[in-house]
Amino acid sequence: MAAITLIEAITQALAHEMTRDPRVLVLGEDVGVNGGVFRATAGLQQHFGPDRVFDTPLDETTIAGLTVGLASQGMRPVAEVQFDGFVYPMLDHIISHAARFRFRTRGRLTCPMVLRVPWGGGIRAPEHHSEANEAMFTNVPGLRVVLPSSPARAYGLLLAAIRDPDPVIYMEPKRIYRQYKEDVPDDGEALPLDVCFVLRDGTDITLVTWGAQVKETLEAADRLAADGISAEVIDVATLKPLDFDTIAESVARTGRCVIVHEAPRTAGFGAEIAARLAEHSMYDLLAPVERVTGYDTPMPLFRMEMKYLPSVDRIVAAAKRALAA
Amino acid sequence: MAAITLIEAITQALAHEMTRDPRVLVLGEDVGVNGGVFRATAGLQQHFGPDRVFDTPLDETTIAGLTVGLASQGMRPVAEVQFDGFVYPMLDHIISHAARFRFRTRGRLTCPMVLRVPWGGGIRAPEHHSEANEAMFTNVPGLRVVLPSSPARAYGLLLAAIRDPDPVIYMEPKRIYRQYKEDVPDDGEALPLDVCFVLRDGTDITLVTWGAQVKETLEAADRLAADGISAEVIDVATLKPLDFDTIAESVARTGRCVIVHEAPRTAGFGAEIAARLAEHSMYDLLAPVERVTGYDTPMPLFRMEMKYLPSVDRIVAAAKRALAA
Amino acid sequence: MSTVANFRIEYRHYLAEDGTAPEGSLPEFARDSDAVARTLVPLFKEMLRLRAFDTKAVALQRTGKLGTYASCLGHEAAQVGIGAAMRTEDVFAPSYREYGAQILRGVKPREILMYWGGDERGNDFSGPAHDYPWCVPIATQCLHAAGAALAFKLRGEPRVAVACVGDGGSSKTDTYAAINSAGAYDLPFVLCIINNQWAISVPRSAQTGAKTLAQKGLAGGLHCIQVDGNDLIAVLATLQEVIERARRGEGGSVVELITYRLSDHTTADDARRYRADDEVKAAWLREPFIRLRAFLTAHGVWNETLEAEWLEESRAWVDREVDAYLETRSQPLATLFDLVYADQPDDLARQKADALAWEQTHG
Amino acid sequence: MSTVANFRIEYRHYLAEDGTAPEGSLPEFARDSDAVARTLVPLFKEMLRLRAFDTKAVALQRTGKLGTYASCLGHEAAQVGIGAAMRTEDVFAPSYREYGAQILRGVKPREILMYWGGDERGNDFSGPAHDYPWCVPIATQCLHAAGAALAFKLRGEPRVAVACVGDGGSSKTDTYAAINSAGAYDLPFVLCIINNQWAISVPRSAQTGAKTLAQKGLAGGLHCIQVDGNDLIAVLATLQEVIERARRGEGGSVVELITYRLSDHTTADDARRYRADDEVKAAWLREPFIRLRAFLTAHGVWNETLEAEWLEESRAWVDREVDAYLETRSQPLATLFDLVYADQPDDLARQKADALAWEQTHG
Ligand SMILES: Cc1ncc(C[n+]2csc(CCOP(=O)(O)OP(=O)(O)O)c2C)c(N)n1
Ligand SMILES: Cc1ncc(C[n+]2csc(CCOP(=O)(O)OP(=O)(O)O)c2C)c(N)n1
Ligand SMILES: [Mg+2]
Ligand SMILES: [Mg+2]
Repeated sequence: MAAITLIEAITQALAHEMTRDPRVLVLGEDVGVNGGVFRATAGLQQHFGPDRVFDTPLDETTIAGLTVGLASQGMRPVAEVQFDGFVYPMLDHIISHAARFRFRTRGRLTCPMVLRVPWGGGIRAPEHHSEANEAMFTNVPGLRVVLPSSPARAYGLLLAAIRDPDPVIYMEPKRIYRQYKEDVPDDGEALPLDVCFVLRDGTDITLVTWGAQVKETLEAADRLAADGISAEVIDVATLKPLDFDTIAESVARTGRCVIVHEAPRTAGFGAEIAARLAEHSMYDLLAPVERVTGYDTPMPLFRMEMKYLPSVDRIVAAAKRALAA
Repeated sequence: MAAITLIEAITQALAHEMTRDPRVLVLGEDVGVNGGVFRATAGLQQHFGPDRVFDTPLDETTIAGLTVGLASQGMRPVAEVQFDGFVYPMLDHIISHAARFRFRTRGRLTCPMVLRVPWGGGIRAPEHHSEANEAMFTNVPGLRVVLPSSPARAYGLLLAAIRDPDPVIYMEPKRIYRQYKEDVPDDGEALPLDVCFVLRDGTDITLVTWGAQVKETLEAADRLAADGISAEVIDVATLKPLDFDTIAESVARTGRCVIVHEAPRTAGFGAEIAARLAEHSMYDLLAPVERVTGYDTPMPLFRMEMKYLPSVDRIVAAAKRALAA
Repeated sequence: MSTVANFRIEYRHYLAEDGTAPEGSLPEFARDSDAVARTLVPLFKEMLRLRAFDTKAVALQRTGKLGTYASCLGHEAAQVGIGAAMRTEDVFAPSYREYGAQILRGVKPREILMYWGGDERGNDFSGPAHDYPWCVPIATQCLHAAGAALAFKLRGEPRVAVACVGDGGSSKTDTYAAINSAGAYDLPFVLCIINNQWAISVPRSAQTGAKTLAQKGLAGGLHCIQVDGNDLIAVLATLQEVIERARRGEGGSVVELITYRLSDHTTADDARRYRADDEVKAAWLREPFIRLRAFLTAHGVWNETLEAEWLEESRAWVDREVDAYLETRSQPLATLFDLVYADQPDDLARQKADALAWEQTHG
Repeated sequence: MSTVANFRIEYRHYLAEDGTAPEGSLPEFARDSDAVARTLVPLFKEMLRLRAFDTKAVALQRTGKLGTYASCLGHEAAQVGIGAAMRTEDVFAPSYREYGAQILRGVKPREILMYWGGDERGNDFSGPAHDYPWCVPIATQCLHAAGAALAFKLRGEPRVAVACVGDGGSSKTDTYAAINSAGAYDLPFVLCIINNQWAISVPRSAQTGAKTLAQKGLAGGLHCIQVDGNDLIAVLATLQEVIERARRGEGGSVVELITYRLSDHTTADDARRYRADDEVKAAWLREPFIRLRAFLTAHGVWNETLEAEWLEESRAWVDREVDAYLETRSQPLATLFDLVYADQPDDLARQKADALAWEQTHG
């Protein structure tokens, strides 16, 4: 078993499920012969044929609507949108239909689909290619929203997403697509879609994050450790439904919490976590909750993007503020 | 001066601005001869002519895209989307363009537009006609999001929205369109787009809400008063940018806060307010923050909708929990 | 300059307003009295009971027993013709108005009433389990039908997906997306554009500069045809043709059915605000019953007695359905939570528990 | 059956691949050597320096001095023809590739490089202040152009809005929305569909079942025409015609310009993965320079010496622009905050203050 990157783990999961379940289809722009602009679907069309893996006309409304149609008629489509910034024309079909078919028809028609969304900034991409827009999905009942941060979690969570009987928005932190490799056995073992992962145990402070920021947050924990501070690091992984219990349990022990995400701060998903702390963990908190986030500005073009994204320094500083409070 | 309803105040504001500024246009489905399905634009086409007030083809993408085009070429379009549930096809043009023209072009092209969105439930309407989807706009930098709750505020805030040099999402609580009348002088006085309104002073607890729930929240305050509890009621009115200072100042005095909104709880805009309290008001809070909200389910068809919406009883109960903590 | 493409849009109709039809040109099912009795009489009866139902539904709304309701007055031939041309295994994706086609496919009036009465169970109807529910966001159903057609094609199933959209809906981008993908993938897909001249208050002429709505299909390379939607014979013949064409794998079609919305847009609308009485009066002369009744009567397969009997039966049928609707109790609150996900998330389970406890104590 | 509508799509071209053109049929500006020298030589020179710039931009990306870049290799005649047919007061809404038209309108190469170099100031360009910036979300620019055209019409200004979209982009719903609204409101709007045969890896044939992309305009009742996009004379003549037609208030048009993307999609793409070398080789024979150079040479208004001199000038021009680009310092961090709203909200002002303070202490 060779070690693989996060994006290779996605390809592996797609191939695994396509082999296991003939209803699984892959569709999107350039996913066929070209294997996807990020190569997530590389080789799949050759292997499974153009009836299982196919390009769509260039229209995201089309992709979303066809996917809803396919899913509601017994297929298990996995649609790719090419970049995060192009997901908006899909929202109507996702919110008004995919998320509601089960509810609307009292279970008669359902929508077991996955939307794969290469997500986030930091790769010096053109405009609209670097958006951290996960929050808008998290207010939509009927959806699941997943954001893996390692090859193994990408594999296990994508299997789970494809097998889930309801629509799943599966966002892929493209900045860490090829960041490092790890052994990911192709064993078909799905990971649960409703738990946070504690990546590092700690006793002094809880750092909560997801996606590409897991990297910076773990580095921040290292830096804090060098100063004798023991930070627990939680990868939320599934934003909706939120496993708040794991976070609450950690904060009950540490009394301090820093939430890190790259989306704009106001009404980012960090707000929901902070809100639940304010509701359920008030008596545990020894210091105000801190958020280290993108600013309430558009993601700038790439010359300035690293100033926009949360840095290790900013996370460490926030943690120290919380510890000093 | 006759007393007018909230929707009449909207018509009055539109007519006022159209008279004052020849660049102001009104467009949308059925806004012309028909005067809008809610009659918000009643009489405007007759008065200002079909070049100022006109119907669009039936396509929300079209409305949004044309509006961006008009606004960026020197007009001041006020677009109507017929119901909250039909706003999703507009999001791409709003998020990718309207909210970014100024930023993208370094101020060369701007997008002074208003999108009017009849908003929320409680009128026994068909499916997709009762959505409280304000939260998704609040994570989008470059937008302003306004939600008036009285005839006078509807008038003053709409004037401000039309005059604002940036895009404004103006959501109208349709349940209270005709709830009551008040004197609204047609004096052209705009209200500020960045303040919360304290509707009732109180000392024991702060109730924070917006839109149609202002009604229930004020009633809850009455009920609490009957029990000797003094509740301060804040109408957020402008969600983005949020005037958190007014809320923080109140909570600093009362120590307790209940946030009320009809949108689904998770990642609703109440989360942002609770998050800021967790960040900035932790030492002021004497009790955990409470949220009284819609559930994390789709808005049901109308036979069940009143069970979905926050009720006076639920607000009073939450306040009493906070007071007992 | 050279010409690289040529297109022609045909208009199809048989029945004149007085019920006569040109000799010889009629499709087989309308050629002799036997065929007419076998095929058209049952469909005329469907149209009649559809109107009985529709009239009752409007009355229920007026007396507060139903929510907003979208009448199908005037659309009966179009709807019944579409329904009659489809097979059970085909998929139907209606807008919010196509009760005629749906009832033929097994949907019960009580289910229609439940939907407009604010109860989701109306969508869990007795029609084919694969059919789509009523669709409020205009034209989105077109793409679901295209996706269904794609599923059929990928699985090699000889099934066709049929969607309905209005003249207003033909402006919606989803309609174009469905047309374009049907052409790109060569799908067994039929789009019926029900051109009833109005989209609430906006007339057909304001929706588009296109001369016909049928030609919208040219943008995706589909077969395009316009038909008199008040002429059951033309509707049925055309729909049978394009559906079987699609079933044979010969490609998708756009059919524009020209009819008229004789009612208000919905019970929440007042059409007198925006359209002239004269126009409506003229439309009543072209509506679908008069000419078909005359045609059937001329064939000797229909008469006033039969109609009176059938109307009585229809009213009884409607009454039974209305009673069933009115007797339906509300769904239990638990269903608000239980049908969001197959596997209920923990935090939703907690919201449910809270809500049920609250209901117990506060009613 | 009766025919209710007939449509014909014409294809226009003049220059054969060897630079000859049928006698007599040529537009006035290409009829005699004087006219050719006056009109076409300057545009050929534009094409040449455009290619010099494009080549350099790709090289800058390869050496890490530019971000992802979308080359315009092969599109020169189409772009320059469009730019030349427009007036300054018209509005141009490009996709991300139409540098040729933009440079004619005053945009500087340094600004193009700034944009692809990750600096928003590229969009605050020296072209007309009312022109739209590069547009990444495919086809959305078409609707902005339609909205601009609507503004012109409402204000009674004799201005035209011209948008460009690709063959891939012609599938996008926004394109249809623009076409339909241009027809519905009868707008001074021209949509150029730049059909370069590929949308990244997806060939034209997979985008749609429509025989031509020009016919997309029929869905909105627009005037539709197909043109050889590698033939500057055909492009210019057609664009002048449809733009002036629109200016006279006679309605909008869809022009399909047939060309070929000779480059990779962008510098981030490797087209060898999905298209055959032979196809690309064949396309190089049809590219726009060869035939126009032969035509101009035959007219005696161009030769190798002139070309060599002009290429040298062009390279110097490009070098000056590249230097200016490379010397541009980053925007100050404050601009991240200052250009979001005209009136900066308090909480954003606080974020700005924090960020600036942080930058001061942490660099
Ligand atoms: C996306 C969307 N926008 C607006 C509406 C509100 N609306 C409901 S029906 C209607 C008019 C539809 O007209 P048409 O398509 O001609 O169908 P008809 O009602 O005439 O059958 C409108 C604007 C909607 N339901 N969905
Ligand atoms: C809405 C949207 N979806 C996807 C993309 C990614 N993308 C960029 S260019 C492109 C292909 C465009 O092809 P075409 O319209 O033919 O234009 P060309 O690049 O050939 O000029 C795609 C899919 C995008 N920019 N916007
Ligand atoms: Mg209609
Ligand atoms: Mg192309």
